[in-house]
Amino acid sequence: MTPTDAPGHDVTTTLDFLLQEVDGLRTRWVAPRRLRVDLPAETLPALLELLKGRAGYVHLSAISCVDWPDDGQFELVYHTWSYELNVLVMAHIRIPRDPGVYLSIYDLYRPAAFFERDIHEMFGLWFEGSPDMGKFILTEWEGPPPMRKEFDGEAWVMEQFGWQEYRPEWLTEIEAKGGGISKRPEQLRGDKGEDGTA
Amino acid sequence: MSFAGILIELTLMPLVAFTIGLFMVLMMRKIAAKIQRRVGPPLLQPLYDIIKLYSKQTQTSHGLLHDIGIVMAVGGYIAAETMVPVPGMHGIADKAGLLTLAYVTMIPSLGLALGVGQCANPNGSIGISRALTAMLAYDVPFVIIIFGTAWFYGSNNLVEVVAAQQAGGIATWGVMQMPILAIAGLFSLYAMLGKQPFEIYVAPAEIATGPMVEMGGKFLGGLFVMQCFQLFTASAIYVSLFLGGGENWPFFIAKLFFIIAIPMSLAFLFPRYRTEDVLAAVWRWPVILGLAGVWLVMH
Amino acid sequence: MTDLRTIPVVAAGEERPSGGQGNLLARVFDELTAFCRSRSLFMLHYCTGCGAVELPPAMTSRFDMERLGIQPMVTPRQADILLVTGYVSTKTLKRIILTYEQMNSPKYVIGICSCTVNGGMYWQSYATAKKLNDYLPVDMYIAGCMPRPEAVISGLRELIANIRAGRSDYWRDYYRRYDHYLGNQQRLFGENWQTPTDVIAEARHYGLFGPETLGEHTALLEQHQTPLQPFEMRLGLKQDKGSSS
Amino acid sequence: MRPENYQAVSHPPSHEYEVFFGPNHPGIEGNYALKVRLHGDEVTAARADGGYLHRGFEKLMEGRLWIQNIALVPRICVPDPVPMEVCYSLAIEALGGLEVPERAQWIRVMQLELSRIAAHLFTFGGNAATTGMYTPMFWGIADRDLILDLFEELSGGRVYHIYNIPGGVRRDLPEGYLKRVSDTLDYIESRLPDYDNLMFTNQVFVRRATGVGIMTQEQALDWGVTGPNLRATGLPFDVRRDDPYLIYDQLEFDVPVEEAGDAWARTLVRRAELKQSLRILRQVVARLPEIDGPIRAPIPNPLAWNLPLGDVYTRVESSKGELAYYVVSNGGDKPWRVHVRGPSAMHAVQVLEHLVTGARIEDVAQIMFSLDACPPEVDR
Repeated sequence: MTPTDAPGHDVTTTLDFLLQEVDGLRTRWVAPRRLRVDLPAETLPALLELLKGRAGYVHLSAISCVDWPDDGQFELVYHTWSYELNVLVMAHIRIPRDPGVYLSIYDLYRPAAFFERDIHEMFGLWFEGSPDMGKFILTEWEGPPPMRKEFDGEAWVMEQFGWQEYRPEWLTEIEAKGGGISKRPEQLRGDKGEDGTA
Repeated sequence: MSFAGILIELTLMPLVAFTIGLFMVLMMRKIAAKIQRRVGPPLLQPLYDIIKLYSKQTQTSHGLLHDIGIVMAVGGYIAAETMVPVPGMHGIADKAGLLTLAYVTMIPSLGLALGVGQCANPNGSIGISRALTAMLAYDVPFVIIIFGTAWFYGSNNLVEVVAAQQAGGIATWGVMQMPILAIAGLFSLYAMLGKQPFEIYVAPAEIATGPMVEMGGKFLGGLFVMQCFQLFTASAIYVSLFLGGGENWPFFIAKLFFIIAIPMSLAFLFPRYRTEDVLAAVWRWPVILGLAGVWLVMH
Repeated sequence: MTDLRTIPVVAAGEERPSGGQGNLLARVFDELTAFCRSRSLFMLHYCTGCGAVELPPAMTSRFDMERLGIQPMVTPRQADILLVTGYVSTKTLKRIILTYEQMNSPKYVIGICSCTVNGGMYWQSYATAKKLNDYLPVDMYIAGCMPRPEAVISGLRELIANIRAGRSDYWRDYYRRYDHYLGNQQRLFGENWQTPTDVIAEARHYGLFGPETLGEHTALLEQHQTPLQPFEMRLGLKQDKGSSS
Repeated sequence: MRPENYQAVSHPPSHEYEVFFGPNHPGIEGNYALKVRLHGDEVTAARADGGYLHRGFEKLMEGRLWIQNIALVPRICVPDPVPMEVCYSLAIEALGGLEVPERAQWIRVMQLELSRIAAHLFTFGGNAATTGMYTPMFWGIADRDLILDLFEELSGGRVYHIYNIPGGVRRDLPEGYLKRVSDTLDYIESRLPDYDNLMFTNQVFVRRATGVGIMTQEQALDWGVTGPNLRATGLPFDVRRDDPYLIYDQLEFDVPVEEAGDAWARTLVRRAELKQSLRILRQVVARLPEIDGPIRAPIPNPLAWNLPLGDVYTRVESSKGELAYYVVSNGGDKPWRVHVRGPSAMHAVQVLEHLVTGARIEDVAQIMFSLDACPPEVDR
């Protein structure tokens, strides 16, 4: 393997030529080494298999999940990297937010197990065929999947926790003279409905 | 010697040994600090630690054997230490032979095994099995060395061994007459102290300090006391066997600290071995050297 | 809202249990133990948060805490100080409480970093507990994000001075007001929360029982308290073994 | 006093037993746990248990302004925070179409490499301490402190220096700073023989590290391992060289490789990388005075800064491996989504479980530290 500089004409054409084999793709070079692919959810396994088998895309860098509640969709982004072509392919798919089920790609990429479990914990998506969908990070968490947009973390915190009192004498004196903070944090928080009293 | 005299000696000797042991611990920590480019603990730090541990207000015991185990561990070394003659005091050294001494030095490990066994902590169990393995390792050369010296001096009695060495000044010291055995003995002493690379049974990063894992308060204090006695006893045995014992206190103490300083200076430069490597290391060179030394002694 | 200063530590008029007023020997003994306690502090090796990254510099060659008689210890049974270094996530907080209860008294808790005081920069976070002194009696806070090794050491020096003067008795508070602490713990962890250590029995045994040791929360605890069981292991048996296919 | 219920602890008769490695076990790196099932000395099954350091960063970032998040990101990896700042800044710059001035890029590279040296020194100490050799830890952390002093002079913070901000760096180098950097490099270079004598040629340590936690190149690729751990299996991949960012393509450095894939190879790779970082820093120190110009691209009012709609995936090479940020903007003043791909997320969970299984208990800590796992990156 040799270090490649900015992908030359051949790498781009190789990839573009290769990706013609999968239907329904929209490809766009967003940066010299970043190829963005938008595709329907059902063709993703075929694309990844093609990339892994024919273009050396053995490295799954990450799976990112983005919540789009207005569209009622989750966007899943599969970032894969080829050690031979040195181009990152980002495959974007959209799946409906409800029921939020998708296929696992664990049989293609083992790192997927971690990311899929993570997305399951944080967003509540279910991946069919992922080896371990148990809790890992949020073992002590019983609330809704926290990364969903409808979960308001701050309101939850206000409900759950109290705050330390800190108002030393000097601050009281300053405030008596009209200085200090004009609006105290708990008043700001109180505006949101909860005042967080322990 | 009268009964009262022995009683006084048996009281005094542990006190002296404990005091010297405290300073040996301090020296060990100071050597570590020097190597690691630090200042190190203050003068009485080992004593503060022990008093603090004994003054803990809640104590967690795991049962009768746990309590007894610590007593055995400390008591074993105290008993061993009274069998080693120091200047002016013989304790029960002339009544107990070298072989008894070798047996008695095993008691602490066995006591710890009893005590730790009841803690039901797997780390402690692994630790104690390692400690017993280490004991098995260093006892083989230790027994060979004891055999060799006893053969050479024709006596199983440490008092006589010491007297024979002191008869002709440095030339009659064991280290001059049996240099190979002395080297093997140093190895054995190093392994007995259980410092790196032989520190297999405390191993914090592996088994969370092994036998000490469930020890807190007075139990840990007991172990700290045990360490003081262990350092003293091990070096006193070595000094009595090879460095002419104690003619007088200043010389004796200088020898004791010198002997302990050797392994301590090396310990902080090494990681620890694996268990089987300890066996391989201790059963190879010290045993070969020891056997060679015994052969030389016998011919 | 709780103010740190309003938390009663030793109730007024209460005699210190170790006190041997009048008897000279007992007083000397008390002084000696207080001195030794202050000069020998074993701190638990538990890096609970990012502040822990400033502890190795404080311990090692440059700042060398062993000068003050402070050294790291491995297990809670051996340790005197529990350094809570930074934010405590709910999951960590459970372990911290288990650890704290396993330590032998006198024991001291130091909250390092702003996050232990009031949530710090993670005040919005659903995952971290905000006020450490709701769940454990905290002897001292060292604020900062993160406090420098000098700050940690000066905080520890102050703790040493407090112990020497007999002012750091907050661990008794955990026994005396166990109901309060248990209540806060239950509020966060759910009503089925229990620890393997029986704090109430310990309080009885060592004469640390106070009027607020028992209460509604401990009553709740007694309803569901079960004997200690070996921890359940959820090993990844579903995963296939190492070799790649 | 006996612990309550102590008699109730009973294990079924079995040759197997379970041990918790962590979270306050000294053999664990940071606040993390590993449950292992042992048969004698041998680990028959292992399961990583994370989440102790979970703060919900990704959620927090969604609630804060673009510029506010720069204070959050370094907290994601405590021993090596600079790559976090740089990676996040790169993402924002790509989204906002900002051109970072060249001088700022060079200063960033200097920060990155200093941070890498600091992190590697930290790892050496931890790695040696797992085998009971504490002296490298004492030395390494004290030497690392000198680098922290440099950071402090530049940014005011020893560990978290919110110094790289979107558009460039916060302020220019103080007078004589490069001289002090150069002196520190000289000092660290002069210390390397000491570390070699103490640790890298120490036969006991070599014996402890050789053959521990072996990972073949196929396995490493299969498990998605990156960074020094991948290079220790013989694949010379480095984001700095193969997917260059900042001005790394103008610098000369090698990508050190080892073939064996065990703990010893990983340690050697880190040692060689430390030397390469010194080499890079020498070049930066030599070139920086020639490069004049602004240190920051002009950015709009950061409190009302709406980045255009879009998403970007930026990667940098941290001391642990490939660090990546996936940042999505919906055109607002706050990120819509930030996904942090910590390098340790791979080798601290699955790989660790796999490597530990079949190892012996004395090697568990060694494996974890030689992988250089950073738990907060996993938990976020």
